[in-house]
Amino acid sequence: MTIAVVVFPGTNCEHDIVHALDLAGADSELVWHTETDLAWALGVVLPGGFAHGDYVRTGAIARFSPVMAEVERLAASGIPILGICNGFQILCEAGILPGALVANRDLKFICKPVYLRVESTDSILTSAATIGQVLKIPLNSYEGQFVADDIDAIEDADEVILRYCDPDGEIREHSNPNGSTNAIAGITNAARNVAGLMPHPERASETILGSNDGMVMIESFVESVRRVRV
Amino acid sequence: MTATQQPDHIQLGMTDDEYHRVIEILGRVPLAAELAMYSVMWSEHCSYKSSRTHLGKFRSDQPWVVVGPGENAGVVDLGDGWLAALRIESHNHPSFVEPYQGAATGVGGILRDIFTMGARPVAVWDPLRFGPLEDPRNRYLFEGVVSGIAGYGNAVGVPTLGGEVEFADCFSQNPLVNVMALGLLKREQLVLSAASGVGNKAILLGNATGRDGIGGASILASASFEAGDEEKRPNVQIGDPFEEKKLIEACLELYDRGLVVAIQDLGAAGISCATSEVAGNGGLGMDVDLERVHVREHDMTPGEILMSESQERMLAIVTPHNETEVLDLAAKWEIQASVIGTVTEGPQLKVYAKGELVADVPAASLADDAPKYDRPVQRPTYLDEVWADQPIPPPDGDVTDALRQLLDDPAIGDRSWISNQYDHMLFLNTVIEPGHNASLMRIKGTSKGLAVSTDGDAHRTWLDPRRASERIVFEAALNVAVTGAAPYAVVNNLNFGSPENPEVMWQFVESVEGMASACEKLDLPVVGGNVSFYNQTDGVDIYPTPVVGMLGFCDPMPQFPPRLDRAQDGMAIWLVGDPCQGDFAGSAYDRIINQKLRGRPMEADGATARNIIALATELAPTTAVLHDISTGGFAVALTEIAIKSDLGITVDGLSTAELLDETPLRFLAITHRAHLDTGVHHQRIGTMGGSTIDFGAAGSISISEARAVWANAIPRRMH
Amino acid sequence: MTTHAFEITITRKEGLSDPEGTTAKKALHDLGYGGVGDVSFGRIIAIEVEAKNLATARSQVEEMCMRLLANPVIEAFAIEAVT
Amino acid sequence: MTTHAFEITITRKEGLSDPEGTTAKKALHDLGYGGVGDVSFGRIIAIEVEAKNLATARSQVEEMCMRLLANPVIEAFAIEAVT
Ligand SMILES: Nc1ncnc2c1ncn2[C@@H]1O[C@H](COP(=O)(O)OP(=O)(O)O)[C@@H](O)[C@H]1O
Ligand SMILES: [Mg+2]
Repeated sequence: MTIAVVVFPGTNCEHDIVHALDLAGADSELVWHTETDLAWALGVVLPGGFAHGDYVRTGAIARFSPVMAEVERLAASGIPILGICNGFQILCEAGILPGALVANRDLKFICKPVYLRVESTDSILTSAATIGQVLKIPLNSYEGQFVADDIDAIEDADEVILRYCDPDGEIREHSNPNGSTNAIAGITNAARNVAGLMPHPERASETILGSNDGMVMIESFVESVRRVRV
Repeated sequence: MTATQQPDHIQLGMTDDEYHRVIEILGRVPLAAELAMYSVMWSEHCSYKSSRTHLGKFRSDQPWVVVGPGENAGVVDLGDGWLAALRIESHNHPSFVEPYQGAATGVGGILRDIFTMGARPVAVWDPLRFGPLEDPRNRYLFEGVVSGIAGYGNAVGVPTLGGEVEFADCFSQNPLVNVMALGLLKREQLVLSAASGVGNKAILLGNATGRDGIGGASILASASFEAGDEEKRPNVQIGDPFEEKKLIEACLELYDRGLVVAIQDLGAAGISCATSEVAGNGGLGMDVDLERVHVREHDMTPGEILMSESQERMLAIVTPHNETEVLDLAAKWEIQASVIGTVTEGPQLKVYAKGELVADVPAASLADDAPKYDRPVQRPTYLDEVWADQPIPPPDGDVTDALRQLLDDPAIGDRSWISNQYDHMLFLNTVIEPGHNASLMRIKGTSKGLAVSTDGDAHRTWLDPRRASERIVFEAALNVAVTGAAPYAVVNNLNFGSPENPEVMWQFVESVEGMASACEKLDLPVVGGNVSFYNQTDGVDIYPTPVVGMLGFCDPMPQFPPRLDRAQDGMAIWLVGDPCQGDFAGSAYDRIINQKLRGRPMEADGATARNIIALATELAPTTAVLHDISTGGFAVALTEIAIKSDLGITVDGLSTAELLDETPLRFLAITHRAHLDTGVHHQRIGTMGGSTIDFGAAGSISISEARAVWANAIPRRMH
Repeated sequence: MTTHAFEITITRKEGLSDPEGTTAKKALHDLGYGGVGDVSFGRIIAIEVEAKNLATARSQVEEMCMRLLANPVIEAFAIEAVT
Repeated sequence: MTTHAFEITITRKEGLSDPEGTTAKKALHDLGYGGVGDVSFGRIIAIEVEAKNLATARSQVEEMCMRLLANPVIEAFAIEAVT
């Protein structure tokens, strides 16, 4: 069981996610963005960073990297695909996930732990969590505000898996750090094998880093990879 | 005479004497490109001509120093083959001209100094100084600088783990933007910048060369600002963190594969500085062909190509055998590369453009023959008057009004408005994030930890540069100690006014001697530094502002290092260190409440410093909270703990004056222990619990109120 | 083959949040420009394309916009030839 | 008092490096648009201002550009009235 961790020029969280996958007992391998064969991968992670400098638009150039055709193919075949932060932005740009991410409401980069409420456990990222569970996970982005032209379709299909909330799980105006529509922090696709989120679960993988709440997500993902039948 | 009628060397900022020196070295009148090279390499910024005489007072001969001052960064030994590289730089003037790009390129530049040594840059700190935020122009500069550091640092993928900030009028026209960086490497990866091997190739890697910041070093960094300096603005350089990220990865792979003999980053004076340094350091020469340089604009003159300060470029020396492999590796990382020169027997650096020899100078002379000045010093006249004016300590009574004012000060209140814009978590090493005494990072795969604190104290340094410089070293050392690490090495950034002013020179010398003596007392090596002179505008010098970057080291790193948010109900609060001695000169109380900067700060005793710092390091692994007492005294230190731990405090028996006193070398320890077994003076002053901060006879304030004021200090000013 | 220059204007679709516009409007009011109404931010890209004629060049630019330069989920674009 | 609409175009001053334009050019080449020459990025701001006449409104907008909307150190701006 091996997970491909895709590295674009400008990606910088690849070693961090590998570390968290290690903690969850999963094998992973770094893959350069020019790779065109991922047939061996039973799961794929697009990690955080600034692929191609985020120039033109975050994720815009990265979605045309050679590796993305493979990612699209694997996504369509039901392989678990996880996009974290910049990886989420790339999945949206590529149309693998709906919506888009634009500049934060306050036009400032935000790096701080936030609270997330699990909205659905029917996803590769939340299957080991419980609905309503509150997780403390660091956010680290400038373009983190989730928008979509048809937000109702996403809501109606129960594709919202995580929302920003207060420590008590309530969703209030001020608990939304970046102005995301409906406080959306993470979503899944219709087939529920692709998930993306702006916060970084790997940054909450050990108590010495301030929280290990992220491990429930990493473990959900690893578990879903283990269940892949080839 | 107008500027255009002046001789070339004067326009380039060179004195007549210096010009004649060049003629002497060359045995002839310099060509245009040669004059440009000497003018920049001999500028204050590049040559340290006014400061070199004094910098020898810093020691760096401790056995754990692997590389001392002089290389791109200092390097210390962490054991088991691990080394740390550290360095600090200023980007003051560029940040005033264009705050975002000035600060951004400052980050880019310091990172290159680190990976030039073979190290992976792992963290950045940003000591900053601005004019008061009440002025919109200062807000613009502050906002721009912080977002520039964030914009570059975050995108290049190096976390910013802390820094500091001060505000004072003298920085309105001359903000200070210092950046410190830390890198990690294994011993076998260490690379130095001396070329060897006649016939080896010089390969320029990275960004295309354009007309960026030509003459920037001499014009921006080495001259004072005058009103109406707008024309200097085309010198702005645009940072490209994406290019730098690729450059970092490419260079680290080059080292890993053993493909480079030497490497040098391109900073001030661009190609001319880099080529002359690598060749000169190796006692060799170099032939350089400017036509091989990949350029951004096609009509550049040889002088422009030679002097351009385009960002994100490196010069690697490789054997002819490895040339193709290096070019292939560059292609893989999608960076441009061109072979621009060949190492020669020397000693001449010969630069050709279109087949014509445009410069032919002894490579080493650009650095080695730079002028060195022992500038006159004179004790400033303001000191007698200022020392005679004694601060007035607060009278007995309620302390909370004063406390509210202090918490509302943007240099004392919550600074997460700054640090939350920085990625401070990347690499999963950050154990103590910004907002505590120092930041602490682990070295994954080892039991080792590193703590860093940057400290300056512009107000006190103005009152007494020697004593204050000693104190900032002690304070920085105490900051890393209460975080669980032993102070290990120092870098410093000396930000001063014009060295041609004897009073500024006096401040400089006093400060260097104070800092050197404090380091000596703690047996700390100074492994690098930077001098930034000419921080003055329209003839007004800034406060003398030395800044130290203190590296602390621990092995093993404490599993539960002290944090300000670890206090628990019922824990005892101990004051460790001397009782209050009434040190109010330059204190927050006198500055902010009395609105006065006056008096002479206390001298900090070296033996006490050693003991207190050693004790803090020793207590750290087993104590919930340790916090040094600095700006704002006990009152502020206790309040910070209450806010962060969200738990009240009761202290008794401290007078209002004692609560605001800033006697150096003391810290708070908060623990369940009923006794502290130390050889140092200590006393129990209170207990944690409840939801108010209760100072007994000096009044009380609820945590929520204190937090609201503290949290808003910066946001309410920035809207 | 001749070189054709275009100016592409990319704007946020209506109804979607425009944090830059909102922030700028507020800042302008704070600066004393009370008369400022709607403010909206977009991007402008100047691009040169070598092609055998203007029509080919324009259709290429259109394609580039759809594929890379604009994001159809949130943005609209307009292309103008510059002479 | 009437409302006047303007379009402000902000571009990077010549001679300064434009990493975003350079990267976009390379990406377009990689996508197969070999004919793409220079690419440069700028911003466009649509703004409405209430003022007693067009001239007053325009001079206000000019001021806003210098003070807030553009960065005169590295950017040039042009203002056009939209009717
Ligand atoms: N400019 C800044 N950038 C990032 N962090 C900052 C900045 N200024 C202050 N901080 C953080 O705030 C905390 C307190 O800083 P400071 O009050 O200067 O410490 P001390 O007084 O103990 O030396 C530190 O963790 C520091 O890193
Ligand atoms: Mg401290």
